[in-house]
Amino acid sequence: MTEKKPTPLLDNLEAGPWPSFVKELKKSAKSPMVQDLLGVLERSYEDKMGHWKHGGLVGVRGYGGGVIGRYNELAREFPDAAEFHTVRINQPAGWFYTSDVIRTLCDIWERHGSGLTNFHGATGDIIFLGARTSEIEAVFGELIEAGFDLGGSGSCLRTPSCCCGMARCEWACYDTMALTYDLTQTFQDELHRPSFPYKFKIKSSGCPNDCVAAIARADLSIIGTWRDDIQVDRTAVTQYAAGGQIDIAADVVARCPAGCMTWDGRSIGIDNESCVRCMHCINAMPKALAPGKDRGATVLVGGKATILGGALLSSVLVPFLRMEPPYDDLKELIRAIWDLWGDHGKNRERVGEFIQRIGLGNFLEQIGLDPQPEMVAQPRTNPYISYEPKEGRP
Amino acid sequence: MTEKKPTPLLDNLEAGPWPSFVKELKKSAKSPMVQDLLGVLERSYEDKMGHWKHGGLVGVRGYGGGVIGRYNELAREFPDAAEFHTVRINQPAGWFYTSDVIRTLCDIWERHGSGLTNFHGATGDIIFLGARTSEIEAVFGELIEAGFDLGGSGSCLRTPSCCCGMARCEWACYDTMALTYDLTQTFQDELHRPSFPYKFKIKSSGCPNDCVAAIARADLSIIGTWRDDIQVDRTAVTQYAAGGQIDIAADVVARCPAGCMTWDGRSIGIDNESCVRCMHCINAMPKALAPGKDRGATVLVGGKATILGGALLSSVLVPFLRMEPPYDDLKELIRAIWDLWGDHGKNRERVGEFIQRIGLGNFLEQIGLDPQPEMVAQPRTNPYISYEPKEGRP
Amino acid sequence: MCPAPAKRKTDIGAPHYDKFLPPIIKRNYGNWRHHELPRPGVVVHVAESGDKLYSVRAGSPRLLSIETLRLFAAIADEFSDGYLRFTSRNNVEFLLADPAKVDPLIARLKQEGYPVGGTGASITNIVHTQGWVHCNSAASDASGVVKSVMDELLPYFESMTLPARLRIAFACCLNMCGAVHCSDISILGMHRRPPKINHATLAKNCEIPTTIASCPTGAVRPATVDGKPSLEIIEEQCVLCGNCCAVCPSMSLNDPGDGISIWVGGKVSNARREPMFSKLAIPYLPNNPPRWPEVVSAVKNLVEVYAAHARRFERMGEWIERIGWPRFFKLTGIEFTKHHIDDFRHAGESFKRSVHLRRPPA
Amino acid sequence: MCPAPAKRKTDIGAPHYDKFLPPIIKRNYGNWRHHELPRPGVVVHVAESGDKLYSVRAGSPRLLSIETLRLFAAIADEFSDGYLRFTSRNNVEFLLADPAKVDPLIARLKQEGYPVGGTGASITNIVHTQGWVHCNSAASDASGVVKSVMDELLPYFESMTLPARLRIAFACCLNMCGAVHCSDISILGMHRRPPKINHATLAKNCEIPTTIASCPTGAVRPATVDGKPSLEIIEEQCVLCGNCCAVCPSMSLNDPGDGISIWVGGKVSNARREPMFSKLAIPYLPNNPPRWPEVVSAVKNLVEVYAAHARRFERMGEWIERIGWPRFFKLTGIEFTKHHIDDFRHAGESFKRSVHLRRPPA
Ligand code: SRM
Ligand code: SRM
Ligand code: SRM
Ligand code: SRM
Ligand code: SF4
Ligand code: SF4
Ligand code: SF4
Ligand code: SF4
Ligand code: SF4
Ligand code: SF4
Ligand code: SF4
Ligand code: SF4
Repeated sequence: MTEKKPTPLLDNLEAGPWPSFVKELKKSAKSPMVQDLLGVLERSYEDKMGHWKHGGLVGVRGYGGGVIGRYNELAREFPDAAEFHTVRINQPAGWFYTSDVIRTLCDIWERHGSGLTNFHGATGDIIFLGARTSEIEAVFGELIEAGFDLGGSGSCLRTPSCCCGMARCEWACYDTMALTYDLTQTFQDELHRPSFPYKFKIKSSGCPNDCVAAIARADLSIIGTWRDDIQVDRTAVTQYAAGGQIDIAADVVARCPAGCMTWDGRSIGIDNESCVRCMHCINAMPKALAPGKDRGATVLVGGKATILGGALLSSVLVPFLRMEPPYDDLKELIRAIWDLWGDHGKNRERVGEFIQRIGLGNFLEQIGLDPQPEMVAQPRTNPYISYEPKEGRP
Repeated sequence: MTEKKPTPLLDNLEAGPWPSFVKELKKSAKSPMVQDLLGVLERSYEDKMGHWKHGGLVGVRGYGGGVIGRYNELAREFPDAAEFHTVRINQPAGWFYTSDVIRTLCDIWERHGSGLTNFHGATGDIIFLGARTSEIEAVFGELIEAGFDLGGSGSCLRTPSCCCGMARCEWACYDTMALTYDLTQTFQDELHRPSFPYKFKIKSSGCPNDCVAAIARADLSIIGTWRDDIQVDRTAVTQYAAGGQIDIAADVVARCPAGCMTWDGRSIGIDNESCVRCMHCINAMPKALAPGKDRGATVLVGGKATILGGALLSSVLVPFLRMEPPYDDLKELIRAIWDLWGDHGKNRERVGEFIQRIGLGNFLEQIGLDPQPEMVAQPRTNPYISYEPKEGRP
Repeated sequence: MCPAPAKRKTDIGAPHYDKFLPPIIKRNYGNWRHHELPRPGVVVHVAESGDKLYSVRAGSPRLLSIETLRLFAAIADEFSDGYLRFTSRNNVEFLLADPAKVDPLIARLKQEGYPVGGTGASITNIVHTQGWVHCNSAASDASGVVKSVMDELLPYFESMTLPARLRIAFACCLNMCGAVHCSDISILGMHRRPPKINHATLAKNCEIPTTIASCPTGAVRPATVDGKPSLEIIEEQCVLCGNCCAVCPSMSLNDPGDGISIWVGGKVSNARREPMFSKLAIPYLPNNPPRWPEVVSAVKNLVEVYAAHARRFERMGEWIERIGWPRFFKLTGIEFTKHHIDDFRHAGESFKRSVHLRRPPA
Repeated sequence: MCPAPAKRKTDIGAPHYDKFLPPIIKRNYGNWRHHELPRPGVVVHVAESGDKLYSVRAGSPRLLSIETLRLFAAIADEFSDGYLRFTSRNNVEFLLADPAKVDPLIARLKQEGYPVGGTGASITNIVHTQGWVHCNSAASDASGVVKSVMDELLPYFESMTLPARLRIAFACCLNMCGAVHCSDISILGMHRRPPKINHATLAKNCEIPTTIASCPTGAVRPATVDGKPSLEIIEEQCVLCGNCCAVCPSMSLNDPGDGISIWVGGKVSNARREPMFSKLAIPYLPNNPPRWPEVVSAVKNLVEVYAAHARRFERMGEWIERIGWPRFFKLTGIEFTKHHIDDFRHAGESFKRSVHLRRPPA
């Protein structure tokens, strides 16, 4: 460990009401790794530039993913931060813990790493931040003993994640946590051994509120919905009207995106044929309205951030799928996607980009789904129809 | 002329209540050209295929555009339809005529062509359909004598066209016909001598109803609008409310795209700050509402049909421009666009595609306009900002 | 020195419209107050001055013989002091100052076979193109299809009972001469086989590099045929745009298997909804001259379903947006296929990127 | 024969969540009736059975030392029978069956420095990424910016008085680890100079053809530097995406001129408006550690203008759509520049293709 250097810029961030990450670093600074990390970071604050190097290959025997190698440019000055690898760990579905299991994880990480964590990474993993190469196998061994396993990285499936769903939420249209646990266990091999053209993420939300932001960042988004009519508790509607906390006409009816609600001052009318199942009215009046009883999920595909062709929101693949264990239909669909994309996807081409390249129509044909109008916002506007050669014969 | 052949398929189209083009052909069939045209067309109806060949170079001395060469594949069988060129003629702005001038045009065309016309072509020209190469100069000479001149074709400016505007319509926010006449006269050279990378079309509508469909098919669309408040005649509103022919709440207020109208059963409220000047409420209640008094036009650029990169609607270039003769600002803008596109446009690249290729921001910079938020539906969503090199220096 | 040649008269442009305006228009130019639609085909414009102009609109096939033009001129002389005009959709209009002449004029027009209508919430004239009558590129006949469709839809031309105006356009190839890409209903000629090449003439009349460069998908490749330089088409890559045929006279898309596609829900006006493109409804119907029965009944079905379900002032596209595309396909009985899903440049922009679904299918 | 080696234990996945659920959740799993938000940071879920679950939410910096994790565990032991969870936005939640413990728990959390809030119409935790703390690609520091912004916005975390919930996200480079592209306010680290190349190491550690192929705009070209094979960047073509740096360890975008851009109006939920991307508000603000005052005040301004003008339940993007972008720029005082106009692949889709303009500028 290098001697403790002053960190005046960082110290400034200990003040203020929001919990301070600098305090967190200092709490862990008995670890020489973190002490040097403070030095590296202070330097970045001074020269307004990062000092980490491109990742190297670091990992666990038999696994291709789960550890991100991270080395520092200032290794000479801060040798204890020279290696600062990340270990990604499958979180329990819904991010529920007991104090005991938290302590178990802390103990492992105290023995073998910096003591710094992320609860959680943006994908949803438990993140241990700052391991030396030499400690990786030990961390892994102890995690396995404690019942935990590594998450994904590189061209792997990433740990599926989900909202807390039925554990706590009245709107969950299917059991997001049961599904996420099942998928995580079923696809361990794909999670640990890179076999795809690029990363693949699965996220599950229990209803269209999408509290896990699946639609924006998952290659496969499973979002709960219903087919039948919204459940209405007329007594509760009256209470809302009387309560005055909400202006039913202005805040609910006028904001319905389908324009399918009516309100005559006493009772609410919903044209359920036109309702687009957006959740707004239910959100606004949770005691009076609830999703229907004929429940399942919409499966969407292809969400991702900007790199490389621009960001994509997930798009509808299966308008409605009933979500019951063992989820065979869903798993079959996932495997069909992986097979096709695995065979024909280019290196670093996310599945959403792949679909755009080969055409959604062709993609559907290959994975064996029928085209449905629910899959598009609108049919094509350009006339470059690719008739099959046989169609062109008179 | 070949002998008159039977045309049973075409004859079928003489029946029925809509005026028949076959009757028109037959009315002109004293011309041997049209007699053979009937034969050619009947053949197309038999074998379900066109029989015209790719155009050839036909024209008038000193002009590069205005005549479309057209030859027939079945020349051996139908020699009088072997050459069947089109003459495009600048229409008077607004397509107003007297019976005399119509007769003058008919006489010219009887002397020198097939006697078939289009009133009008899709761009707006008067079309003489079916001239032999040998007659072209004579047609031109007589047209000029009658005060008419050729329209555009090829990589020319095309004859500007416009709605009838102030001649007959209460909503015209500027004088479309005066402008169109002026532009047609000002840009005679560009109309007649191909000097652009591809065609260029200008269309002018007096208000956002856009009765000349400019936004969909003009490289430069000039669409009337206003800045101040919609004029409301309260008495007439009351009459509409009483008349019962229109349901003000459902048909007007609820259909306002800006959601900026109110109706309490007696008087109409308009939040003119939010009004998007769509015309709907005015259209629905023409006696009660009218565009404001501070009038001018929005200038849009880049509309076109499908070929090649897909269709484009015109997009806002100048949010508001006062439209008064001699229209110097507008002409300067047009010339700036032509200069830039002329220098840097690719062959067969419409100006809308050119702008997309070089970037609207760069385009504005080059023609000397400031970026304004009215030009976009929304700011960029992708983060690939092209900072200027100087901006990248700390 | 020879005398300078008499300068050739050119570049005179269009005659000034002023010459052709009736006195009532000159008097009230820019000073109109409002208008009324007293009956189909008649628009009355009331000026600030109190003057009233009666415009009577009649359907025209657009492809006009000079005989018919002379007839229109004669009718104008008789009823409207010789003043007439054509509309942006190729109807003919007679401009009357005298209301007493309106009914006789209408009677006369009908008697001559020119229906009066096309105003307000009607189906007006179909904007269209050349077709087999005159264009080398045509995948169908414009005039024949338009005539067949309008014969069937005439009642909608002669009345104003639709939810809103309904605009139909026809184009005979993807060049789409007209606003076919933005119409309530678009009828579009479609080629379906890649260009055929006349190898015998190609080397003579065709610039090979330009033609290769013209293809947006790189489907045109150089080739040697019978020892002569020529071109070949990679069929799977061809999107049938016709651009190569536009630059090379030895290539043509014309084929007896050509036909027609139907598009819906476009609009141009800014009224209510912003302008929008037409969307694919039916990818292919056969060319079946002289009456194109499949096309006629497809269009009629669309009009009838729309008329039965849309609300007042709701254009075709606005109605479909309200009910959603799945329901549109159900109500019209049209099959949704792979072809309906865009696969060109911005295809991804048309995918459904939300779970806003009306009653999802089971 | 050697004995088979003891099989290594692998691929066990995640522990079953069941082990970590409090009894009240197990009892009522899937049978919740509704919820209430009695005060900021507390969500009460009422089960069909009548049971009530109290979730108390506290802000967390996400970058946690094991000391803090142990503190949370101890607090859970004291107040919630040892049960706790983390949210999808990295807040920590304690799950109580006993309402009497809610107030003491809140007091304790505040005393330890963890504010309670983030529920309902509030600003909850900022989702963020690694920044200079750990990532090679970072154009700014995640934790420092988040801390600076949240110090300022704390009142909005601890109350529920905004028109709707407002979500802020931070990412330190265009990879956008998080839902930064769909947030009400996004703070995004921006590199501004094309990659710098370490020519000395490139030949050793970098696959030249892969790196060339990685560039979406073809800006990476082969070059020979000091006699060794290397690469060069055509600066004008570079869109600063960083993809080449992701595949080649000898290239880096890091530069003291890096900074931050601000984006607005994205959302993820399907409530009312469909999900949408964030749009550019401010193209560049400098990295000014440790407190990034320019960024803090820009974000605060956005929040305040939104809070003052939006209607109830109107997310940032919905509000802007209602008032229009021109007014957004006017109200916030942000300058509209060339950079705001898209110029990437689908740029044309963002142009204003109608005359639907609110009071046009003079
Ligand atoms: C740790 C984490 C950020 C965090 O602070 O939480 C992270 C960190 C990195 N991400 Fe990420 N990504 C993380 C979630 C995401 C997300 C969000 C998500 O998964 O929900 C995204 C956006 C969604 C998406 O996948 O599109 C994301 C989009 C990327 C991308 C761009 C991918 C794309 O196709 O657009 C890259 C670039 C790459 O893979 O080369 C990337 C690459 C990286 C790398 C590996 C940078 C690199 O090239 O070496 C970062 C390692 C940082 C380090 O050394 O600590 N990361 N990355 C997140 C993973 C934690 C976890 O496992 O729970
Ligand atoms: C005559 C006319 C159709 C009609 O029946 O009215 C017409 C006829 C032709 N058009 Fe057109 N276009 C006509 C208006 C249009 C319009 C509508 C308009 O101008 O408002 C369009 C769509 C708007 C636009 O410009 O985008 C149009 C888009 C095209 C295109 C595609 C251009 C594009 O950039 O998308 C081509 C292809 C080309 O130029 O090679 C084309 C090419 C042609 C050619 C010259 C075909 C060719 O390649 O040789 C046609 C000659 C037909 C013939 O022999 O009679 N025509 N063309 C119209 C001109 C009459 C006039 O001058 O008044
Ligand atoms: C005569 C003509 C202009 C011209 O210079 O030739 C014209 C004339 C009038 N139009 Fe138009 N429009 C004319 C083509 C158009 C077009 C262009 C087109 O169809 O190609 C449009 C855009 C169509 C589109 O959106 O696809 C058009 C969209 C309108 C609208 C907006 C309708 C809407 O709700 O979308 C109005 C307003 C209304 O009627 O409520 C309008 C209103 C009018 C008024 C009432 C304006 C006025 O006060 O004089 C005129 C009589 C309308 C009628 O027929 O009921 N006019 N009008 C054109 C007649 C074409 C024809 O023969 O049928
Ligand atoms: C705990 C959490 C799920 C989890 O498994 O961790 C959660 C829980 C709830 N969400 Fe959520 N949401 C959570 C992240 C999200 C996200 C994802 C995100 O922000 O990254 C979204 C999408 C945000 C977006 O659109 O950008 C989200 C959009 C909603 C909405 C829709 C709001 C809207 O009008 O757009 C609701 C409905 C409502 O509250 O009216 C909702 C409602 C709820 C309810 C009321 C559901 C319920 O009955 O239990 C929960 C308490 C809400 C509260 O905090 O007021 N939740 N919620 C997440 C808490 C994050 C945090 O710490 O602050
Ligand atoms: S996504 Fe729906 S089911 Fe899941 S926590 Fe959010 S509101 Fe509840
Ligand atoms: S769920 Fe949404 S679309 Fe359906 S009725 Fe409620 S607010 Fe309207
Ligand atoms: S565009 Fe406007 S001004 Fe011109 S005719 Fe149509 S309604 Fe009248
Ligand atoms: S013009 Fe259009 S936007 Fe303006 S008030 Fe009338 S209906 Fe509303
Ligand atoms: S649409 Fe095509 S076929 Fe028809 S006239 Fe235009 S270019 Fe010719
Ligand atoms: S028709 Fe179009 S896509 Fe096909 S070969 Fe010709 S240019 Fe290429
Ligand atoms: S956003 Fe970029 S810099 Fe930040 S963690 Fe992700 S990859 Fe690294
Ligand atoms: S940063 Fe992106 S655009 Fe620039 S050179 Fe690298 S790969 Fe190409």
